[in-house]
Amino acid sequence: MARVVVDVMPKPEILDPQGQAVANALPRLGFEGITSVRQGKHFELEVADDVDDATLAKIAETFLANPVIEDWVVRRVDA
Amino acid sequence: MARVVVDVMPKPEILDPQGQAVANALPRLGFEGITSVRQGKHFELEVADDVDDATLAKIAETFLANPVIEDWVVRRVDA
Amino acid sequence: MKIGVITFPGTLDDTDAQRAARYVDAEAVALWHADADLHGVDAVIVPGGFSYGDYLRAGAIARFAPVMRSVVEAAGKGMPVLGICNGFQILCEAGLLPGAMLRNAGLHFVCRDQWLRVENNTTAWSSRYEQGAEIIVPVKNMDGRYTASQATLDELEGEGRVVFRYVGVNPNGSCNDIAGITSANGRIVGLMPHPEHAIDALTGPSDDGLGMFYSALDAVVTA
Amino acid sequence: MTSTQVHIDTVARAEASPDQPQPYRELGLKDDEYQKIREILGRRPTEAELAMYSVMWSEHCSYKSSKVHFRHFKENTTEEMRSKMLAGIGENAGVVDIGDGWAVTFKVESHNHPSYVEPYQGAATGVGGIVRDIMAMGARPLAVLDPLRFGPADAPDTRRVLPGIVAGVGGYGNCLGLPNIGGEVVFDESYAGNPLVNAACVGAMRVEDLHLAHASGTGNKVILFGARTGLDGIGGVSVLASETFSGEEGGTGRKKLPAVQVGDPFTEKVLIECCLELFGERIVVGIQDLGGAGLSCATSELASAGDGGMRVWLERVPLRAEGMTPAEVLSSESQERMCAVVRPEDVPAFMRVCQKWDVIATEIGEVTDGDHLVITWHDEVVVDVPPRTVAHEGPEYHRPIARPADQDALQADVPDSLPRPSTPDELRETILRMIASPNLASRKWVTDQYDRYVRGGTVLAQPSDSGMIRIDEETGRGVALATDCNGRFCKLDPYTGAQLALAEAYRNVAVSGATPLAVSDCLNFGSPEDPAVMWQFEQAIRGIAEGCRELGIPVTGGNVSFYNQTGTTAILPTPVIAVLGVIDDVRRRIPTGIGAEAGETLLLLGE
Ligand SMILES: Nc1ncnc2c1ncn2[C@@H]1O[C@H](COP(=O)(O)OP(=O)(O)O)[C@@H](O)[C@H]1O
Repeated sequence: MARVVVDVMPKPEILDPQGQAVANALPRLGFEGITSVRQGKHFELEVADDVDDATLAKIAETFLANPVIEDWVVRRVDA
Repeated sequence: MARVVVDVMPKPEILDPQGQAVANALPRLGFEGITSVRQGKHFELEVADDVDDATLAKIAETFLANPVIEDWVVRRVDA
Repeated sequence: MKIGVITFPGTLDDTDAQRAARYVDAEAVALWHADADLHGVDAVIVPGGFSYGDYLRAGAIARFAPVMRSVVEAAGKGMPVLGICNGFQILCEAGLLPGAMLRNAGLHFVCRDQWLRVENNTTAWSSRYEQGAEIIVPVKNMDGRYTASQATLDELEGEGRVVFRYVGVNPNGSCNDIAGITSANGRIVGLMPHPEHAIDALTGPSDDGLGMFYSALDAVVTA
Repeated sequence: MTSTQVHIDTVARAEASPDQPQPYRELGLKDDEYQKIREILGRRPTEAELAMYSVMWSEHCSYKSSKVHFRHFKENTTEEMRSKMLAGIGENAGVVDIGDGWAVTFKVESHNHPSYVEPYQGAATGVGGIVRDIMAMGARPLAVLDPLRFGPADAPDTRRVLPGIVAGVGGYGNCLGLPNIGGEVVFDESYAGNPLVNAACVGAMRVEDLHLAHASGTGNKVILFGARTGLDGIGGVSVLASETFSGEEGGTGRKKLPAVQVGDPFTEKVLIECCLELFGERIVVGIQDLGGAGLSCATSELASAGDGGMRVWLERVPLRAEGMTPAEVLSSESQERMCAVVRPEDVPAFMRVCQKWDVIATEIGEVTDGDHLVITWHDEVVVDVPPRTVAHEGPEYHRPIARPADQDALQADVPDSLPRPSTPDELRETILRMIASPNLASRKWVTDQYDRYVRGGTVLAQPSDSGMIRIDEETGRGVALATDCNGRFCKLDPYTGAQLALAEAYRNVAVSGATPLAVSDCLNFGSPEDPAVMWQFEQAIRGIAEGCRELGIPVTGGNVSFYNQTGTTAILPTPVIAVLGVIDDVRRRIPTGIGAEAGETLLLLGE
């Protein structure tokens, strides 16, 4: 068993109202110095050892992320 | 400027319908060997250098995560 | 004339789309997501709802359903296909229409009676409207902000492929106020607002939506 | 989880260790209640039994403080009023005959406390729960309403609670595909630490399809279907594990879990369609939803209402978490689950329908010819109880009642001394202030977040006085539903205030063109241990019952929510009344509003 993390983020040129809402609210709550917030998705997968990197890349690209609007990163972590 | 990442995940004992939907779909799409999927949020913050860890922890706890149902991890990354 | 209406797990507006088909005297045929057979229909509606809960991304899981393979194939041969709301999202995810839908700019679910302008009355689903006509149809969605790359937007605008545009209020922050678009051949249309909820003034703000279903009848007859 | 198995508290163990201390107080049971359980069983309860009794005997499930007052409903319901009622108080939801072979079921439920802890999920699962109640009657749910109460609009906690609750009601209902056709949004100081989230649902079926929650027919199978069972919503019961085995690392001792349930509306939507297909195939003998108290409630209520006993193999329940104890499995409030009783020969057909909808279904038990509910866990008996003692014969209290000492002063404090606008300018200013006040301003900012069009049968929704849906597309037969309550009136005079709420909901239905037919209520009050609150409660319930007799429409069901208070200060007494009406053709509905045509004549009716 291996643990795999996939982070999916809106592309930089895409407006991210969720992140922006957080960024706008922080100063009102007294938190200064946060200049930008972007919000995406974080997936944690438990995968069998025989699942190779190519398969993981495919899962991320065709399924977990939508390449039209999102970027993504796949990484294996120690469980 | 520093980059800070906050990952927010549903607590293990809490139902994660999102992750479950992904996990159920994968075999149908022909991807075998993924035994569990959990889905959470991934935040990327740009913060001024004088924002300390305690402040970041506070932001994560009071604002980015819902401590009743979510766990979270804050980490600084090299931009 | 048979209009197929797909039901995925989590589809909500399938019975409404079927009713709309019946209102224009078409035969409504229920299509099941797991059944690749289109049962001889002449046109397909991919209705609204929250297929698979839309938990990953609206339409992301539904597009892999067996029935969608058949829809993509039939669309390739010119069958009229209409995607409404979640159906529009599914058509984009399936690559039948360009672009993608994001969370509404206001971050809330929005349900309102929405004015639209008909920008292109030459598609399989809009021929019964007058060019430039303004119609009122409900819009209701969480992820309705149409987005595409600048190149794609330029192409859509240049080729007149924006079919419906929001008038007055842009309810979700869609690029260029786009409410609905069509494929290059004008046979596939996707829109966020719900024409199937505007077929009778008793249960909707108007019966302006009927025009889309009547248009499909014409498209099939003249094809 | 071998450690779990070792420590399973079985009936045999309970008999062998009569003096083992049990954390019944932490589970909310009083000393005498615990003693009563020991008397019923003739021994100490097992952990699983204790968990079962404690949730089922809680105020929320047993109505122990309110039950004695329900006699007002009974005493005030005439035969004539009863004649249209197909199911009444005591069933999952009331059912009325609306003619043409149609039956309509509706109910209001509260989810106040969970919504304070976790606004989004609390409100969402509140909607989910009431929808399953309606399904459990055999009906297709058709619409929801959400009467809400919040603290002042500008109170800091309102900012935390309100957006989450509204988003939760919408998030669940929208995803489920049920139009939201009405509700209320009211702000008052008294709800600041205790918002009210009431949710109503209405559904319809053909009269012959009415299902009641009965487990009858020896040999019939008990099938649990829907979501897996997890640790969410276990809340209080987690003390069992931690208390009994405290300090035992790696055992079943776990930290106290939050009593929060997370809703999955997608699963519920699929469950609705699956249930309706099962009803259509006529292979369901009895059905029960799993709500508060989970399997404890479903198994004991099904068995209690049936004609025999029941046997359950608890380890067959599909779980979502590892190492759950029998007590936890029984108490889990995981959402989106139902329990059905099915003839053995129909089980394969039942399973086929569930498979089609990708719904997990498991045969967990069967109806026996005994009179006990017997639950085993890997062949060891963990529960062996007379089900009626759990489900229907819980404690009943005659709580002390006392008219508040300050009631007279409150009533004497009439508004005569308040300044009134006397000039046009003052009048203008007063009107502006009123229409800008949160309690009178437009609710569009809330209702725009709710889908009112889905299913294509909504004839009236906001801003109408009552919601209306079409039930029969051919004839146009439909129903109207309105909920109302003015808590400030009720505080001044709970008897008359409750009647005013009833009259308002009645009028709202009537002006839509429908004929009022039946009533459901959700009685939100402070602590029943406070005699002043009990006075309010008793007054209100009598007011409703006598008002209903006057109007000739019965109360078919409802819900009581006590302990709504901040510190020791109770909320305004808030008996929310829902009135259901029928209209034989929705095309004749009367929309709200004036001024559609020039030259309309305005008439004032009444005094
Ligand atoms: N929480 C809610 N959910 C759905 N509809 C609501 C809600 N609150 C108010 N409404 C609807 O908005 C409209 C106006 O509400 P309200 O101002 O309370 O009306 P009124 O004062 O006439 O009772 C009504 O149609 C009511 O049903």
